[in-house]
Amino acid sequence: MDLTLTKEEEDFRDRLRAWLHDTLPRLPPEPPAEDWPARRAHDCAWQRALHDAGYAGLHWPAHAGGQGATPTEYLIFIEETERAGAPYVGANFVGLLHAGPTIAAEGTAAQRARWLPPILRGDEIWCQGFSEPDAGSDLASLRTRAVRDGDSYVVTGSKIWTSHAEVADWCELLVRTDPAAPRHRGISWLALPMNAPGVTVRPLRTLAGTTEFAEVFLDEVRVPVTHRVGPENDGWRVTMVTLSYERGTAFAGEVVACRRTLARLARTARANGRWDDPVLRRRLGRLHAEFTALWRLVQWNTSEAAHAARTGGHGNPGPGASVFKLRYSQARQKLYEAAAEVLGPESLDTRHEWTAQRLSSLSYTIAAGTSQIQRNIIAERILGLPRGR
Amino acid sequence: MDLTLTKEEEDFRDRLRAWLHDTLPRLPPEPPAEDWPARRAHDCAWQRALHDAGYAGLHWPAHAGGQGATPTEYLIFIEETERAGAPYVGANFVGLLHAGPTIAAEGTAAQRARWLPPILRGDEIWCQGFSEPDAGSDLASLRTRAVRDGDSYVVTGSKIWTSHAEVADWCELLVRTDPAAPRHRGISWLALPMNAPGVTVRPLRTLAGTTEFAEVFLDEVRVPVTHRVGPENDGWRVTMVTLSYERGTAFAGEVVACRRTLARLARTARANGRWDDPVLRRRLGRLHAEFTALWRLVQWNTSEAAHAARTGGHGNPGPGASVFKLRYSQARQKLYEAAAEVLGPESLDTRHEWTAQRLSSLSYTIAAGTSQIQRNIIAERILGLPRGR
Amino acid sequence: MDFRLTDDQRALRAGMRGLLAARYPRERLRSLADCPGGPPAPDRDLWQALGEAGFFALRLAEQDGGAGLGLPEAVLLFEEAGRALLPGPLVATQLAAGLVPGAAEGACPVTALDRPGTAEHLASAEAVLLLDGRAARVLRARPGGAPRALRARPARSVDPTTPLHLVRQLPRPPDGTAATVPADAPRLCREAALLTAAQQLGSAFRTVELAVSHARRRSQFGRPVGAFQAVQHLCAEMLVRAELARAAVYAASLAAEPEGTAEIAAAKLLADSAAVRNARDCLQVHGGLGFTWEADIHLHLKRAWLRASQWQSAADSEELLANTLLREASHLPEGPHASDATDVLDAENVTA
Amino acid sequence: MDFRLTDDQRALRAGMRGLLAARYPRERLRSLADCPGGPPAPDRDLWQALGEAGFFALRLAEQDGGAGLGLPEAVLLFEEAGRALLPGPLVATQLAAGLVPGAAEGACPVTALDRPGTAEHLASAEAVLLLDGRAARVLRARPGGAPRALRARPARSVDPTTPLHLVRQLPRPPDGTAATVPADAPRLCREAALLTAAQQLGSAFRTVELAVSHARRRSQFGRPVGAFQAVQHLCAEMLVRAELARAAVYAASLAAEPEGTAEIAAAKLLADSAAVRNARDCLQVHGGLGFTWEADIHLHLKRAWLRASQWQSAADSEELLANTLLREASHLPEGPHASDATDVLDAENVTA
Repeated sequence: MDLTLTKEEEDFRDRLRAWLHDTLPRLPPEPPAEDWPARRAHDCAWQRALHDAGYAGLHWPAHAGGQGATPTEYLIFIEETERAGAPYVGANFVGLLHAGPTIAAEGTAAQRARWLPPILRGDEIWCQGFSEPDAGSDLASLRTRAVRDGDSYVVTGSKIWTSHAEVADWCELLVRTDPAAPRHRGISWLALPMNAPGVTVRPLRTLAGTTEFAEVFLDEVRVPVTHRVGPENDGWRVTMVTLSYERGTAFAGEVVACRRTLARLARTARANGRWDDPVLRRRLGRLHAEFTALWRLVQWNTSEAAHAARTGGHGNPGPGASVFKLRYSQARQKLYEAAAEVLGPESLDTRHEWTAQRLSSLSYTIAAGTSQIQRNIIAERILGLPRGR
Repeated sequence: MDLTLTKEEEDFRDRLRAWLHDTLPRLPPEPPAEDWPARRAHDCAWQRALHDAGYAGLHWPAHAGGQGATPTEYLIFIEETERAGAPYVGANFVGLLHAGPTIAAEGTAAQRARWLPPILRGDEIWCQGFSEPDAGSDLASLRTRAVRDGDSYVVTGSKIWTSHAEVADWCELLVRTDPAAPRHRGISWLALPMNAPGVTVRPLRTLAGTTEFAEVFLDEVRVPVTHRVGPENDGWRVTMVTLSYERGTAFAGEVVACRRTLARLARTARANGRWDDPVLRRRLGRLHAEFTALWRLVQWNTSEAAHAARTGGHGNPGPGASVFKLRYSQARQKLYEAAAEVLGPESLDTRHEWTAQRLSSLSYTIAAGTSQIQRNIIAERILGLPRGR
Repeated sequence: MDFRLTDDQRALRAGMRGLLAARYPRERLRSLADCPGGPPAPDRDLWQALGEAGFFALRLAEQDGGAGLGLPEAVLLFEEAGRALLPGPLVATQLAAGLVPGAAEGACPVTALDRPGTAEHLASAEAVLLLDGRAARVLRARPGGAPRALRARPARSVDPTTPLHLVRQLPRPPDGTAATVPADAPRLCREAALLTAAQQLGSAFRTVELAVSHARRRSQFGRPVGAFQAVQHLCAEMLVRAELARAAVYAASLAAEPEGTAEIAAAKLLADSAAVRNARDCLQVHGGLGFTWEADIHLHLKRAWLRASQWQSAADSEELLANTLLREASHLPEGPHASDATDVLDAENVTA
Repeated sequence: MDFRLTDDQRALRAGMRGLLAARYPRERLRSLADCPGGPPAPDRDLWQALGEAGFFALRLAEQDGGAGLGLPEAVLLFEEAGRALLPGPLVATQLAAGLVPGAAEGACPVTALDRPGTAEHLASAEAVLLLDGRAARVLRARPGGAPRALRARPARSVDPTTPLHLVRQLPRPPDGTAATVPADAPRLCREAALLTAAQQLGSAFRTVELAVSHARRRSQFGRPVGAFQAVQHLCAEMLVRAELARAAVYAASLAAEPEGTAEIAAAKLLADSAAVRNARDCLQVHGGLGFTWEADIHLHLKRAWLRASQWQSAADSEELLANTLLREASHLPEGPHASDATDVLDAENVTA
């Protein structure tokens, strides 16, 4: 048990801090939330800056063009960039955290050469085409079909909950290539060029009134067979190898941000007088315990991943990530409920950042596996209870 | 919508109040909790007093020797006796609230004549032999066997969670008479004399340290066939006709008592200074809302039952009783959690009545159908959701 | 005692449901939610139709042009309004019937305030009922904006069908801008809390219906999601919350003073919880589809948040109920449970 | 950074588990729980065995006869003690090692108090550590009873394996009966809270095991109850609570002052919740069988209640954490999120 940084880790942190201190003041201001092209440009410029400073693909293996950093260094990176108020990964999320690692792990040399460098340089943006309107939590029931026709697949179907679809160059797409096979078989992973004929993107309005997601309609879209990563009909496995990233460190930066928000809630409550209400004050105190422990859980999971990486494992957060995801999603919702309490009447005004966050927090117990699904995973895969029916 | 009493109802209440005012001071003090023979004698004397005053079997039909009171009058009876601090139904619980009504509804004239008058007079005590160690919530999986042998059944098996078994004269017993039939078929209802050879009673110690329940072991006990109520193999239906009583008005008196306890909590908190803690104070305020509404729900269910009785229905609280039972059991546990908060260190001393109640409240979300079972019933029978699997 | 609805009450409720189905179908709600410029003012035609149906004058005496009905009937109508998410300052306008000319007829929307905070439909209301003291006051509207005396500024309302202002202060009486009217302000506040609770109740039951109907229809993993125990149990708890709130709201509408004060606080507290938490659970049952603008669930949730903040907050209600408890306790005999008053740490019993 | 246990720490933990399995098997626990005269004094043989194994002297320097280990190792041993429901004033005696002669060797059980309330094993302890001020004090025991200066009386303890006294007051320093010892009382109180949290943690994980093993074995409605989603989800939430508490407790054992104060408060808060709520859920998973005296669940629940009341209460911890938050906020830059400091109701923006 040791939470202190090694000399190497401290050096890494110090260099990063110095670079952030130097670089961030020179960045242009954040563009408006709904101006997608401007946000793409902003996010790509930040990725390019990271690339040029040697921070791109920090946690990617060296053979994929990454820096081969340890999970601990990657966590330091997340913590320091968040603390310094650096831009979020934004439009580069899917490329850096899922599509890229998938190609790195399962792609051919040619595929790695084609797709990975532009991701790392911030030249190309990826989006994710997994969810479907009729599939929901039951991802394996996806129905988008891909029929082989010569050197191409002809793809027809629709995808939903796709972020950055309007500005993406590529989409990592799960399609059904063998309709007769059992649910988890017969699925393949394709890289879909978003400018291919037959691709239509329609923004999806969420209850927050924003359009951070889109629906993607695919009408006989031709995708070259060479764009398939991994064997045909093996796409489920190909995807799952890296999907758990989404449930692991992906939220680490958010925990740092939540802790800062919580301190701001206290400051605001003190300023507007609500701090004198012990019910609210103790609620904030309990949230402080919650987020402190969640951060420790992140460090715990990171240590396990670092150990696995050292001993030749995947560095895959595995089902234990469900424990974190389940609790974090609830805690985030409680945080913004408390924020509404702190704000009082102002919480009914969506111009307040916390009100917008309160609305978007409602998706956390649903997206990337509902809380119900996470509990099933914990019960069956960690606790070894019999398969629920 | 009318919560005021009619002239008849007010007259009934006034007569009852006067009688209680007159009678209660003359009652002997309550015997010690663990002295079962003394408690039997005490409870029977109270039942005899009710009988002599014309209040025995208030809600039983006249043909069964009851008073044929309306559900509203019965509710007034419960409220007034509880408010006046009258003895609880105690050892007469099963006879008056389940076995008796079952015999009244399903028994022959001879059976009614044999068993009902002693219940009403407080001469004979009944206990309930339904649950089994291996059955739990799945009551229909009971395994106690009854094999026909001439004019008798020979009964072997064991029952659990039987209250007052040590002092009961009779046990309403569910046995399996056809092992080949589907789960809910092949069950019969028998009246077992507790002094029959082969009946062994072993007190069961609960986590509260008390022995209010017992296990009953049956080793080739002979029960005359004439002691069967209802057709052979039809015992499940026979039992269910009246089982929901347990989930309906049976808790009404407890809600009255809980409301009084809650007020006492407030008084105690005021006296010991904990009232100054707004967190605790607001918690008590919310519990006040909860129990106020639960009492209104009792009145609502009673009004529905009264309507059903007037229009020829059963007066059966039906699945709606699950709504009340589910919420009440949670509220009762919250009440005694709050009591522990009010008491502080003293809550760790079991001599305090509220500490004992806190322990016994732990069974409320389990006994008479766990909260999980109640939610299933509500989802499937009231909301019409598909059968869970 | 018969807590059930009378035939007249059932007919009244059915009439309201029919009126809303005809005049305020779901498409109307959706078109309001999609208004590009933010939440619109209440529809004057619909307002007038409500007035003609007697909605606002419901509780006025017959000789004053009303229906002479009481809070129980009002509660049933507001429950329907909440179910349909009918927008507009309905509660304030019914309170103002008989106090502000035109309110009873549906010709004059009136909003109300009991303290600084948020005010709904402030720019389109023709008058503002001020209920911050013992006496009620009426502030006339300023065409197209909020009365200056309120020092209000428009919010970007979280509820897409309810325009909101943030109000900094209420004018202190005596004040030339607000005229005193003959009404008991605390009583009107209590009635407002009860009628608001009734709307929450309607919303809470509506989200149960939405969740159950989705759970029956939607399939995942080869069966309706309503066959999963986790979904069943969410729905069951939703129903329990709504039923408990119903018992509290209906009973509060019948209670006489002073019991009524506590009963209304209990009703508001439980109905607020039921509306907010049922909308949340309904969203969870719907999964991703519930997170879309197209689903009605968020409209229920946002309105429920708004209503929970109006009239009596949870803190107000809980403190009021706690104090009622203490008063009730003072009437209790020490009785057989006298142990509650003893202090086991007292000086007589030390050192064993 | 490597949060995982070292090999030495794993070995230490395994050693403790082995010791308890050998010297304090389940039958011993059950026989204590069934003592007719109420909870017995700690078993002196077992106490001595713990002393010989270095349990009490664990954190003393090697030159003082200790193992020179730290709070992380202590936390692992107390987690095992909590798992096995080992009774006795374990926390106080470890704190007293080096302060009270014999404590380190297991020859002298010591109990402790930081304020009036409950004291465990007061009649059998040979000394009482008083931690209500800046300086720690030691009160010698009175054979067979509680020291008079505490004005204590025996309770009928809710925990069948822990005798309790209710203590009315602590002697005020300077006081002839209690001698000051060279220790920082607030630090000892924090350590006591942490070690108590570690015991809660062990209990919380043990009830997860009990629930899961029951859910696998017990059949209802033709299948293991663990195949029902309602039971699965109860068990899943139990594990999550325990894991979160573990992260908090282990981290708190590593934290330096002053972060340690808040980390320990968080650890105590989360471990108390995990122990109490897991025992409750474990009981629910067991159904009627969980309500019996024979099941161990109630022993976990009752001990968890007791420990939750010891050292830092939830209210204490929450207030402490809230204040830490405020201090942290004062170091934050206004940054890009400066909107949190503005008051939208301010005078500049009124009347639109």
